[in-house]
Amino acid sequence: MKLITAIIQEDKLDDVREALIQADITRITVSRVAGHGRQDDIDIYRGQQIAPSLIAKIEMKIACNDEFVNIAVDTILKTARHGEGTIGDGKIWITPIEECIRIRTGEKGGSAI
Amino acid sequence: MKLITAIIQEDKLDDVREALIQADITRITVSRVAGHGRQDDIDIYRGQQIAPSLIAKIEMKIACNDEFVNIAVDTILKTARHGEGTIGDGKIWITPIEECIRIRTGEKGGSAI
Amino acid sequence: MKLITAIIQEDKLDDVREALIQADITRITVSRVAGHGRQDDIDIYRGQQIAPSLIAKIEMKIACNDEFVNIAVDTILKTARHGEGTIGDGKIWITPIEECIRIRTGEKGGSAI
Amino acid sequence: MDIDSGITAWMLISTALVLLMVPGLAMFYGGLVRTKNVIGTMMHSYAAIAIVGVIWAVCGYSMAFGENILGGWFGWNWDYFFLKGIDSSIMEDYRIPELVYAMFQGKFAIITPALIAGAFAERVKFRGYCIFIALWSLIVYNPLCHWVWDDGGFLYGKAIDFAGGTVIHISAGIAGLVAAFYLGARHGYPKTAMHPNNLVMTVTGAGLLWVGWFGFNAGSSVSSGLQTAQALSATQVAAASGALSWMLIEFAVHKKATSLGFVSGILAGLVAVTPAAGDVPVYGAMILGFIASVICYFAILLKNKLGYDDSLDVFGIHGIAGIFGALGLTFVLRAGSGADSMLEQLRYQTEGVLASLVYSGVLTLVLLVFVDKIFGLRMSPGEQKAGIDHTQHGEHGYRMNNLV
Amino acid sequence: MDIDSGITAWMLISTALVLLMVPGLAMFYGGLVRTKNVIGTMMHSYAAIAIVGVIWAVCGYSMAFGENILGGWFGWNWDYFFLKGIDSSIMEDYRIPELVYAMFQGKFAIITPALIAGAFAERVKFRGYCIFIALWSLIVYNPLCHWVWDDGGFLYGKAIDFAGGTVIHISAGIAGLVAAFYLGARHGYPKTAMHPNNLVMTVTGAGLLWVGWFGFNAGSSVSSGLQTAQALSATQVAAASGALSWMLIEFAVHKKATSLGFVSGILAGLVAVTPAAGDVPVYGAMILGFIASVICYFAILLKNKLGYDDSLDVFGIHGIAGIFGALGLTFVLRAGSGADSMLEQLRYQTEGVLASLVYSGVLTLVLLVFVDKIFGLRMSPGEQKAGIDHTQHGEHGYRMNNLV
Amino acid sequence: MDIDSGITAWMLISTALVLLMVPGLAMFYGGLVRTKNVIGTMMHSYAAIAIVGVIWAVCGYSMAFGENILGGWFGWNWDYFFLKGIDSSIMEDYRIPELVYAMFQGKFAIITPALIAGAFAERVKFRGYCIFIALWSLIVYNPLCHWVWDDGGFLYGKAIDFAGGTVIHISAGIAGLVAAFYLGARHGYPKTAMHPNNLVMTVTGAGLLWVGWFGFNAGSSVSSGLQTAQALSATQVAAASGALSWMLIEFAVHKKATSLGFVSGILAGLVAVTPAAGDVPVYGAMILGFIASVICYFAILLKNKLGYDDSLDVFGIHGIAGIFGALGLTFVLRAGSGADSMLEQLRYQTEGVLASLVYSGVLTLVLLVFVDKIFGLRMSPGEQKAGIDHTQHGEHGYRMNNLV
Ligand SMILES: Nc1ncnc2c1ncn2[C@@H]1O[C@H](COP(=O)(O)OP(=O)(O)O)[C@@H](O)[C@H]1O
Ligand SMILES: Nc1ncnc2c1ncn2[C@@H]1O[C@H](COP(=O)(O)OP(=O)(O)O)[C@@H](O)[C@H]1O
Ligand SMILES: Nc1ncnc2c1ncn2[C@@H]1O[C@H](COP(=O)(O)OP(=O)(O)O)[C@@H](O)[C@H]1O
Repeated sequence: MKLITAIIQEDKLDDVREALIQADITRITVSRVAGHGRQDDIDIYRGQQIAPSLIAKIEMKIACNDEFVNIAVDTILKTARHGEGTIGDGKIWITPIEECIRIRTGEKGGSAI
Repeated sequence: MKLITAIIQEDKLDDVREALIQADITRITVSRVAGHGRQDDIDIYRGQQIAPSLIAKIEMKIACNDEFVNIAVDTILKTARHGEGTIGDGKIWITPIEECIRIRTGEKGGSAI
Repeated sequence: MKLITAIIQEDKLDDVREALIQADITRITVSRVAGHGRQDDIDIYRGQQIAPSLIAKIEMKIACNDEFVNIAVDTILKTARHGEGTIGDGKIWITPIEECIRIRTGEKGGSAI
Repeated sequence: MDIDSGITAWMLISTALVLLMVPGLAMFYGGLVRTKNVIGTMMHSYAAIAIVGVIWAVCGYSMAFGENILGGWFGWNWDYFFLKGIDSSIMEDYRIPELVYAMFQGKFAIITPALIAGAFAERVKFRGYCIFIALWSLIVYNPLCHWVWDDGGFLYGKAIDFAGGTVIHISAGIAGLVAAFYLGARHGYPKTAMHPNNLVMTVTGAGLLWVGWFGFNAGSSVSSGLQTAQALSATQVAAASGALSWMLIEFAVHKKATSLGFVSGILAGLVAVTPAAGDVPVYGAMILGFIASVICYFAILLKNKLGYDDSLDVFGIHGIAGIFGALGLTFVLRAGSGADSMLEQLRYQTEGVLASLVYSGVLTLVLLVFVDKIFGLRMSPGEQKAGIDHTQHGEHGYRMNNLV
Repeated sequence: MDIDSGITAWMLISTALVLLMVPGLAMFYGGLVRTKNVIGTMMHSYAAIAIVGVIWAVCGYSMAFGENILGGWFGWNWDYFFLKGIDSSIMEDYRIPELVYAMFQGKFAIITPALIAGAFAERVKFRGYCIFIALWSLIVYNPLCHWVWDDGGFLYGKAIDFAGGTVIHISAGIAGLVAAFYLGARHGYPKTAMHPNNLVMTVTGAGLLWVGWFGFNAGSSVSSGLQTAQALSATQVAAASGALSWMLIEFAVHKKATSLGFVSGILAGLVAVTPAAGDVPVYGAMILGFIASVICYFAILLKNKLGYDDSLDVFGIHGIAGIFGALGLTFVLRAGSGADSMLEQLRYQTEGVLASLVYSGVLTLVLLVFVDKIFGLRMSPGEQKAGIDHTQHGEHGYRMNNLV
Repeated sequence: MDIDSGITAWMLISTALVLLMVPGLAMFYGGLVRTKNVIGTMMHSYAAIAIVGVIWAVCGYSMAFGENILGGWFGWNWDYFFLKGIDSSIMEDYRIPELVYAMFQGKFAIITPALIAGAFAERVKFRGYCIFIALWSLIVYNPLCHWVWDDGGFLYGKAIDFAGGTVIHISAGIAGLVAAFYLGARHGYPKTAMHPNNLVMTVTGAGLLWVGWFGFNAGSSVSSGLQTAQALSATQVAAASGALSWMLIEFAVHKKATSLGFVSGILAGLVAVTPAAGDVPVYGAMILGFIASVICYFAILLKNKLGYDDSLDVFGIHGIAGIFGALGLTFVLRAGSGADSMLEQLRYQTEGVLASLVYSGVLTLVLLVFVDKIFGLRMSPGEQKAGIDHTQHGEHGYRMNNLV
């Protein structure tokens, strides 16, 4: 089992979520984060342009069985990109999961995903 | 050392937190997330029922030494459930930690947990 | 590749972020969390002192190649401490990353970090 | 006759109260949209106060209350240009300085286009919006106001429109409906759930609207006496019974009474009583408020079926309750008010309603097409996703909990 | 005598100002509860405006200001039923249309049950609450109002209660206390820390309450002259000195002055000066405000010791400061006001206070038991955990930062 | 002459409207700072209402409107001490109870120090701040007010200052500037981006300020007649044109119009018209408002270049627009107002402006040094990082979305 963590742009949340559901990956957990990378995002304050030091992003976590990893990653890659890819589109990383448990039933392992 | 990540319902936060403290697991980190799974959560808007695409959840992270993993998981399983288990009660996953450091002292390893 | 997760005090965010950038670690993801540990944080409510059960913290995540781990950890240790170290200064833990992908380009592995 | 300091005091404060409706409306609408559009939505209300506020002083008052020109399409009086000629005139019949009257009326001109904005919330460009309301105020509002409230207007003295049912709520309501159709739905509507970002603010805003409405309706008596008191009482009671009615419906249907329903009921009651305020007894106002909520409730259910995107229900509340109030008041008029026969009065009322619906509806469409083609009005889906606040104003509404 | 346009103007605007206290109170209370209950708590204030607003127009005014019936328990006058008979009556002595007076008094009837809600915040069902305040208004408020303010009332002209210390604050305060005891504490109280969700809103709401209180107190002179000015000055000064006093106490005790303490001091000062406003000189009001905060501060500390859950300190502020103001005013009355001897006046004041405490206390308990048993009032622990907003209203107050 | 109930009504409500500016200002400023300082910033406004509110009643009115003492430095009259002697006096010329006048003027005394706070937002200790404004009110405001508005004052009747350009906005503006220099910049300024935490609240607050300003300016006529109407119209139009002007500038420069720019334009217009309100015709007010925004816009750009930290632009808006309004009104005066020649009037105006700048500037510096050395004013960098709310008040503004 793997944990896929994707940092994406705010406005892509709906698209990615729907694409994942289409690909039969229906269980996800999402949260608000802020990132520092190469992107800029300008606000105006009384005539001055100010760039925040951190930019709002969405973090998406998907716990999935090994055979689903590629599908999930591909789906995200396809839908989270702006056009041909824009700075700030984000990142995905994959970490190993040793055990997974469904709280409702107590089931463990792959079937609990 | 392991990292236990639990996604639970909002209204169970207090119960779970207190149960963990009872079980001598006093150090936890908590955050707001939103999840998509099988659960529904209806609001009413001018006569219409609307279901949000994501439902508010709590994510709890516990870094702990291997011998505490079972106690922690059991405690969560017991207290995070609604009745006999209701859809949306959430999930736990466990990932390996390679190193842990207490910022205050610089201690490393199991004693820094 | 490793994922460094640091839980730090709110008021240290700017300092740590800037120190990391100085150390050439420019890509980070940050989020609001709340923690329970040994620290207290008192508010006053109509003559009563109340301590919240959870205290606001910042979680910082850095995905980095193995050779950068020490620099990142040292930088955080140095800048996130209050004075000689105060209760509540937080914790760092390190977990393995199996794969990393840049969404914009689709690059994988160490160069995608 | 001299100035009456008491009447003047009440008209001054009524003007201030109607001004309070602008932040009230901004809060009401602003709370109902999604977070990324909150500033833009509030700015729709605020922009009106600047743009129409200036236009009104320059030429609006003249167009509304000057002598008939162009066959009575609107009015004109060079004395009213920049309000220069009325700097110190006293209105003999009302016993107040004319400037107060001009300012009081100006607030109505401001609030009307601001109302429309709710129908196309979350999807128009700010520049286009500004141009649209400027033109709408000139071409739609000012003539309508002239017809109904200036003694040269062709509807004057026939249709009862105490505080602006036809001129304000119906004209804004139909304009909103036309705009909702012309501009199409928001990106993602109705598939995506679009939750109000801050109902707390919406509820608070409704409270301010209620307070402001006292100035709106009771001020429309242009006096400080019996009819003022009657108008205020009617307003108070209609709002309360409108809210109660909506609450009871929701209890019946959902077993839960929502706060949004409650404040929608307040609005429905207030809108319905607006044309009637000075001319109906308390129990009449209570009936109007009560029924208005029932009708609006079902009108909005119908809208959900029909599927067009009147985002904040401008037509569903202002249009529908406005029409209902304008017609319905006929049946609960105070003895002695209105025409000799109820039927005759109903005909007058219908004329007024139709005039407003047709005139505002058609001209709004023309203006929409014009502004959209020449200056651009509809935001692209990409801009809509990024939000009005960022794309149109370079700002974010809240950062209270953000790290950014 | 004719209508006086100036007095009418002031009474109209006072009515509007007291209405402003409803959103003010909703913000004040709403900010103090936890996020999951913010809408429900605001709705407690708003529901009163709809329910009592309608009841008052139907029969409340009649019960309060009609002729004695049932041995003076309350009043009745068929002319006041639906306010039908006063549609165009003028009050000779006050020189205003009677409708204004009825509406002004109606706002008091509205605000009083809304105050009580703070004592049982975060734990009652909305339906039960609605029924409770309807009955409370009919059975507790209207008779009390009749006794004190109608010239047929048995307390009329004895106890000084300028703007409603006994009728409003004491009766609401004791009702809150009784309810807090009857309903028991919130689930988790006092173990769980319950932080205000939005102090910013609470502070803002307190500002609106202060503004509204000018209408409340100065409007109670039912004139626009010297006593009005005196009442307004007393109100202003008592609020300021109440706030200052609480701030100084907190500086002394905690070395920090909280905003919640500050606004609590405002309220304490305002409540204390309410019965006294038109009858005490400025320095008297200053003293009342100053001492009121001291007493309330320690009353709330005591409550924390005793451990009952008057969630937002309705008794601790409205009850305590109300009682203190009603009794304390005796000692700072303007020369010539009140009875011949201070002692006699103090006896009258004590009678008024006791009448309110006993009548409201007992009847509130009866109503609570009745409503709770028949319709259900207390929310279950499970519902409390899920929050009022979701369980009672199907809504969420804020989604400004949510992903959901 | 008797009391005029109409004038009294308008002055009462003007007093209430100016009070509304306190929560308005608290919201305006509170929304612009960072989350950790929101309560502290709002308390800066609120503290003024308690501290200065009490001081004014005790001795402020006496210092401002008593007979010249100390060679006219300020005034004194034992009758005004605790307002004891005016408890029932009537002002013959204005036909209102003197208490209303005292309260109305008191609101001005309250709002002025509250304005200054914006210049040193996010970096002063609350205790020091409280002492500072108390002293500032006594030593700076009261004398200035005496000079300009009391008939014994040496500037009385020369410089036109209808509603407080010199006394209020210029004196607060320069005090802010001096404080910004003396206290130095906020920790991290200008390197760290400091985003407004709640623009939504700022925009709402600006709306309340506009409403309140009607009382501020039109109330300054101390009547309810022609000049009142003129002042209200000038206020309305200047605010609208100021907002429009700023919006157009931003459209031109950034292709985006911000809400903060819009409300800054409202303020600039309102400030500029304040000294002029009763003495300029509508088109004059329009011109003043329009130009004020242009000047303020560039003044703030200049500030950004110069690099000092007038955090919320108190000098940039109140100071600059105040000076511009005071001088500029000379050129758009209503025929018949002011001195015989424009040049003479301009000299008077310049004198007034300079008197305010110099007196307030110098004394403010003295007070700052005094308070900072003796009681401590500037927060340490560590305290600034932790935030005013936590360190000074032991509170947090919002917890609506927090887990803590
Ligand atoms: N190594 C990393 N560790 C943690 N977060 C990262 C890392 N790299 C990227 N991110 C997250 O992804 C977001 C987008 O990265 P950015 O560098 O702006 O774009 P890109 O990767 O397309 O060049 C960042 O704001 C940050 O939140
Ligand atoms: N595979 C997963 N990956 C990420 N989050 C998950 C996963 N499975 C469940 N979750 C989280 O747990 C929550 C509850 O899951 P849900 O399917 O509604 O209930 P249950 O697991 O009891 O059937 C979801 O809203 C989601 O936040
Ligand atoms: N084992 C752990 N698992 C999860 N979070 C932890 C753990 N230990 C510490 N934390 C986080 O770090 C924060 C600081 O810890 P605390 O015990 O207060 O200070 P210290 O580690 O300096 O003694 C906590 O509030 C919590 O958020």
